[in-house]
Amino acid sequence: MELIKKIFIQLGQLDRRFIFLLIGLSVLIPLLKPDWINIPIKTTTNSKIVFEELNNLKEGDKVLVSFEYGASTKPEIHPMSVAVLQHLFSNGVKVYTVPLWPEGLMMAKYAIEEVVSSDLFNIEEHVDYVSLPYKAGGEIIIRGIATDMRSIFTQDVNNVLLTEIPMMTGINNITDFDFVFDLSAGVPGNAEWVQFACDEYKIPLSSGCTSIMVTDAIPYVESGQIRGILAGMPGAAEYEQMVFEYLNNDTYNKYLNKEAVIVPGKATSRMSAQSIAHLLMVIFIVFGNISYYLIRKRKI
Amino acid sequence: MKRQLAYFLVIFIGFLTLLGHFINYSPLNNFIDNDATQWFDIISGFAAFLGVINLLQLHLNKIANKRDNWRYSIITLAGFTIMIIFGFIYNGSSVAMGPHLKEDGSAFYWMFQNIYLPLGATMFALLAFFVASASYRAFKIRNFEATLLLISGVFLMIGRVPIGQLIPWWMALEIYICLFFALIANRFEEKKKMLFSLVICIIVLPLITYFLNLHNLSIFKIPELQEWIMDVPATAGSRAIMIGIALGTIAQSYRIITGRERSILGD
Amino acid sequence: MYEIIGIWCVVLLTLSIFSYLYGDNPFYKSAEHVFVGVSAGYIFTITFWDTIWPNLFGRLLPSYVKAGFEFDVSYIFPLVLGVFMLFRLSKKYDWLSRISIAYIVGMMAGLKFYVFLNSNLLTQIKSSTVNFSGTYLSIINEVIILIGVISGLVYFFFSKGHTGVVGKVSRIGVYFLMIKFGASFGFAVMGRISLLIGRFEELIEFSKPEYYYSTPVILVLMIVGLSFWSFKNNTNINKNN
Amino acid sequence: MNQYVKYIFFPTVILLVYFFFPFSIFLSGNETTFICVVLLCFVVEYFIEKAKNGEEIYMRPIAAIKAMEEAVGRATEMGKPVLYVPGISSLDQIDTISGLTILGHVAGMTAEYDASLHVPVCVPIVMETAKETCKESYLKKGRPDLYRDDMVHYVTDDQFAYAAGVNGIMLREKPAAVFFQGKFYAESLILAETGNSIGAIQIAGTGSSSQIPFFVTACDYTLIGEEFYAASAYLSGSPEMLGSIKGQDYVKVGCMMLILIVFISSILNGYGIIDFDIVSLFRTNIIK
Repeated sequence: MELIKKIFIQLGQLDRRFIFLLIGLSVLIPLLKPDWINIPIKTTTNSKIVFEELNNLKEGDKVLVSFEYGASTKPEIHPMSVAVLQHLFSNGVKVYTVPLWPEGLMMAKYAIEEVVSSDLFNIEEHVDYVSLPYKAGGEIIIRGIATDMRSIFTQDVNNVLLTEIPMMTGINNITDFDFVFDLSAGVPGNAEWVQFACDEYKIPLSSGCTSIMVTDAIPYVESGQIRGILAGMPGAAEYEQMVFEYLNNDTYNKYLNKEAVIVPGKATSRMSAQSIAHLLMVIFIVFGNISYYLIRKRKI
Repeated sequence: MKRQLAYFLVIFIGFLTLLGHFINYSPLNNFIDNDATQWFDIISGFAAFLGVINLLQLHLNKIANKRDNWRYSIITLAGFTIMIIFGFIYNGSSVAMGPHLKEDGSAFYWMFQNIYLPLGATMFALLAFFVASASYRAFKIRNFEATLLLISGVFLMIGRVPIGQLIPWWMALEIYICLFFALIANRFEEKKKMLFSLVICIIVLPLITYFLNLHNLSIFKIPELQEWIMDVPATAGSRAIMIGIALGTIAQSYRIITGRERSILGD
Repeated sequence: MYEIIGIWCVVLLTLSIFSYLYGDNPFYKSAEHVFVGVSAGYIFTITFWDTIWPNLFGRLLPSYVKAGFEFDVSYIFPLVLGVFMLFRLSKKYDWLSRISIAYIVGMMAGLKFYVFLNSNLLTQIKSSTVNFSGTYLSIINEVIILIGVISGLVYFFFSKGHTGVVGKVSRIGVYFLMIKFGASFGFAVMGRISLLIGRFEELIEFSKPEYYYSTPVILVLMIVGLSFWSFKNNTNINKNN
Repeated sequence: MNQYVKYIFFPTVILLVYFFFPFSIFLSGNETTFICVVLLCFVVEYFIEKAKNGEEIYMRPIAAIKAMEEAVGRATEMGKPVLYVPGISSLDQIDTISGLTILGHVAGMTAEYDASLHVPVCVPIVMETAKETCKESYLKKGRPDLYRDDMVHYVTDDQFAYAAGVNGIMLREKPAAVFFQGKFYAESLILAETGNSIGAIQIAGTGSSSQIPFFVTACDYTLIGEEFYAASAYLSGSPEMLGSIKGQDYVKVGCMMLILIVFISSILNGYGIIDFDIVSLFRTNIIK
């Protein structure tokens, strides 16, 4: 008994480098051997709301997708971007991408490229999607999109004049869109979209964001200012799965190439690493508490 | 006089931007909506020159005086100079200066992609380790507040990942019982009594729950509990903080635009 | 060729930053200083080409800088204010920079006053309405939220001491705040682990033969370097003692 | 009598003008906000005036604010520097401005105690403002000789590069007191953990609600949300500022009442007892 106590107390005073090492391994091993652990994914309400909202869009509806993340948060947000784009294209929705972070430009490009190269849909630039360039200014740009988009954007990323792009006709401000989807990892992000554009002009807004932002965004979700939310990597995995099932079951979808192979996304495979790391941390916390309890009792 | 001028400007611009939201005069509205903040960006762009001069001064000083770690300052200066050269002098791609910053193939972009990005992303990823050691230290059942912190933190951690869905109802119940006892452990005078009642609870409560057919309640499903925590008490908390922050910001802004908060302009 | 050099750079810098977990060491120090220098240069360049060039000169010299804007004479003001900012460098006229700062501070205070009142305060008050389409359970939840918000606000009272009734209510407020903090913490754990996954995936990718096994090679070299360094450091410390 | 004229008559007149002015010089659609602005200003102004006239104002003690002076004192005793981190945002966040006002007070303390102050800054324009603030504080305490221009210096604009730089400063200079006051994002934990590992007294304050938990767990004292904005008024101790805090408290009471009214009326509306949807009052339109 004394021995066990001693061990626990020792555990409580572990060098933090040891914790670092274990955390590192708990992430590394599932990534190296993904087939060792396989855990099913269950969807949460907020992700379902997002899916339903996007699913209710009709053919030809216009959706503004805003990219506010960069390379560092790519693992969390990028799978969402791809899944959302797939979902939109599978319903024949027109997509307009706008980056509000400098790196968002590249992320939008990668996401579109990934969807195009998957050969699932026959989509063409300027017919099914338009990519707008990055403009510095954050919330000013959101404000500008809300009031007068053409004063901010005159060309798309490939320097084609917007006046020459057919799918840009009739789009002058935010009220010309049917939906805004925001992929954000910070500021400007979904809060700015609520404050500066969507709330005021009553344009439905959904968001996918990093997990750290969720608690800040939840009041907006609760009040319906943001319709559903995809929360971090699990949110991405859930959405990926929903889209994957949707594409597989929807055999009559005219937008889908029948020959193409639908592959599940990346977030799903990352979830096992995530699960193990979380489990390890919980175990740390439990051990930490036991040793804390024992030490405290000794002092008394 | 010089100082008065600055205050006058703060008060004037402050009230202009505040009241401009209510006045029906489109140049003013347009100024507030777009130009005001654009101007800010431009002014801070000019200030960037000052930043650069300061950086150069600091590191050149360090090198000249051979202060601690002065050798590393050479690295900083080298990195800075290379970026400036690639940004303004040497292009390396076919597009014009300016757009070349984001062009795959320019020297600047190469530096961005291979030096800047990985460094930023790795610094960010270091947080995974720090958050582990911080939670190891912070999540202790010290008092009731700390316990709440722990409960909501831990339930979120496991409830959000697929592993949380694998936890059966009885295990969730046992976790609750253990937590409860951890919280009230201090109230017991005799250790044996506590252990005894803990064991009884651990054995009896699940049986009672099972026979009363209560085990399907969503409180025993960690993912659902987690969602509730997030939707209800955490929402209340964040709403209170949000309103508090809004009030604080408004009051602070008010003090600024009425010229009362003076230390900002050096007074 | 450049691609392979780039990848080796990525791996070297990534591992150098991770070496901080062992402790402050020359690898980390070098990476840190590279980062500071490169990022300062990067941001400066980006600020010039993305903000000053198009937004200022694009409006003042539209025929020369084609950024899609028309000539706008009011942009003389930010130019002047920006130049005032540079007067910081002069001892005699540095008070001019105060005017630029005064503009910024005043403008932002006025703007934030309105934005926070509108979007945070009023909308949050508005959202405390009860939604009757739900079940009784949801009404109970709404009541809990109401209690949480009110007691949380009581905690922030400054002109009343936390004693008596105020003290008790504010204590309940603290409980709600703690739950919110715990939730944020839990989410942060999740987010940060995902970032780590991203970095590790890249390192795993770069240990493939087509990149000449860059990750394992650099890792081994770094471990050797680190052990040599800490050995040397240890002997140094012993001498000093 | 005079007071009634001021604080009842004037707002009424303003509101009457606003609602009944014949020409459309006011935008329609954000009346609620306007009423709020007017009420808010006059309530705060009333309490400021009262405080100026010499009314005693009780302020609940905030541990973090009390600890600031102790921390500076301890750093002086140990002969180690005080590190002040004003966040990573520019002046477009009120947090940064609040952080700088607190810096003014902390610089005053270091001037008094003759402790060395070190302020690494992330944004050039904040650096210039911080320099100005520090210089004036040293001047006001009568110690302009102690002020050095390199006290405040620029690191870099990038979030994590700045975090790495400040990390380095902490590891190598080993400050005894660390202040984090301003707008912080993800780097908060890197900074606070490093500060914790070198054993410094850490006092944090921020309005970024998602970063508060990390400061709460890793720092010795934390100013949470609204407390942070009020800190500068607390530190200044002038009746004007304290009066405004008291006014803010009354605005808070008003908000709580409003929440209750909204809540109750929506219940009554839900049961069909009254036929009035209070939400329709909250038209929070901005400019079209």
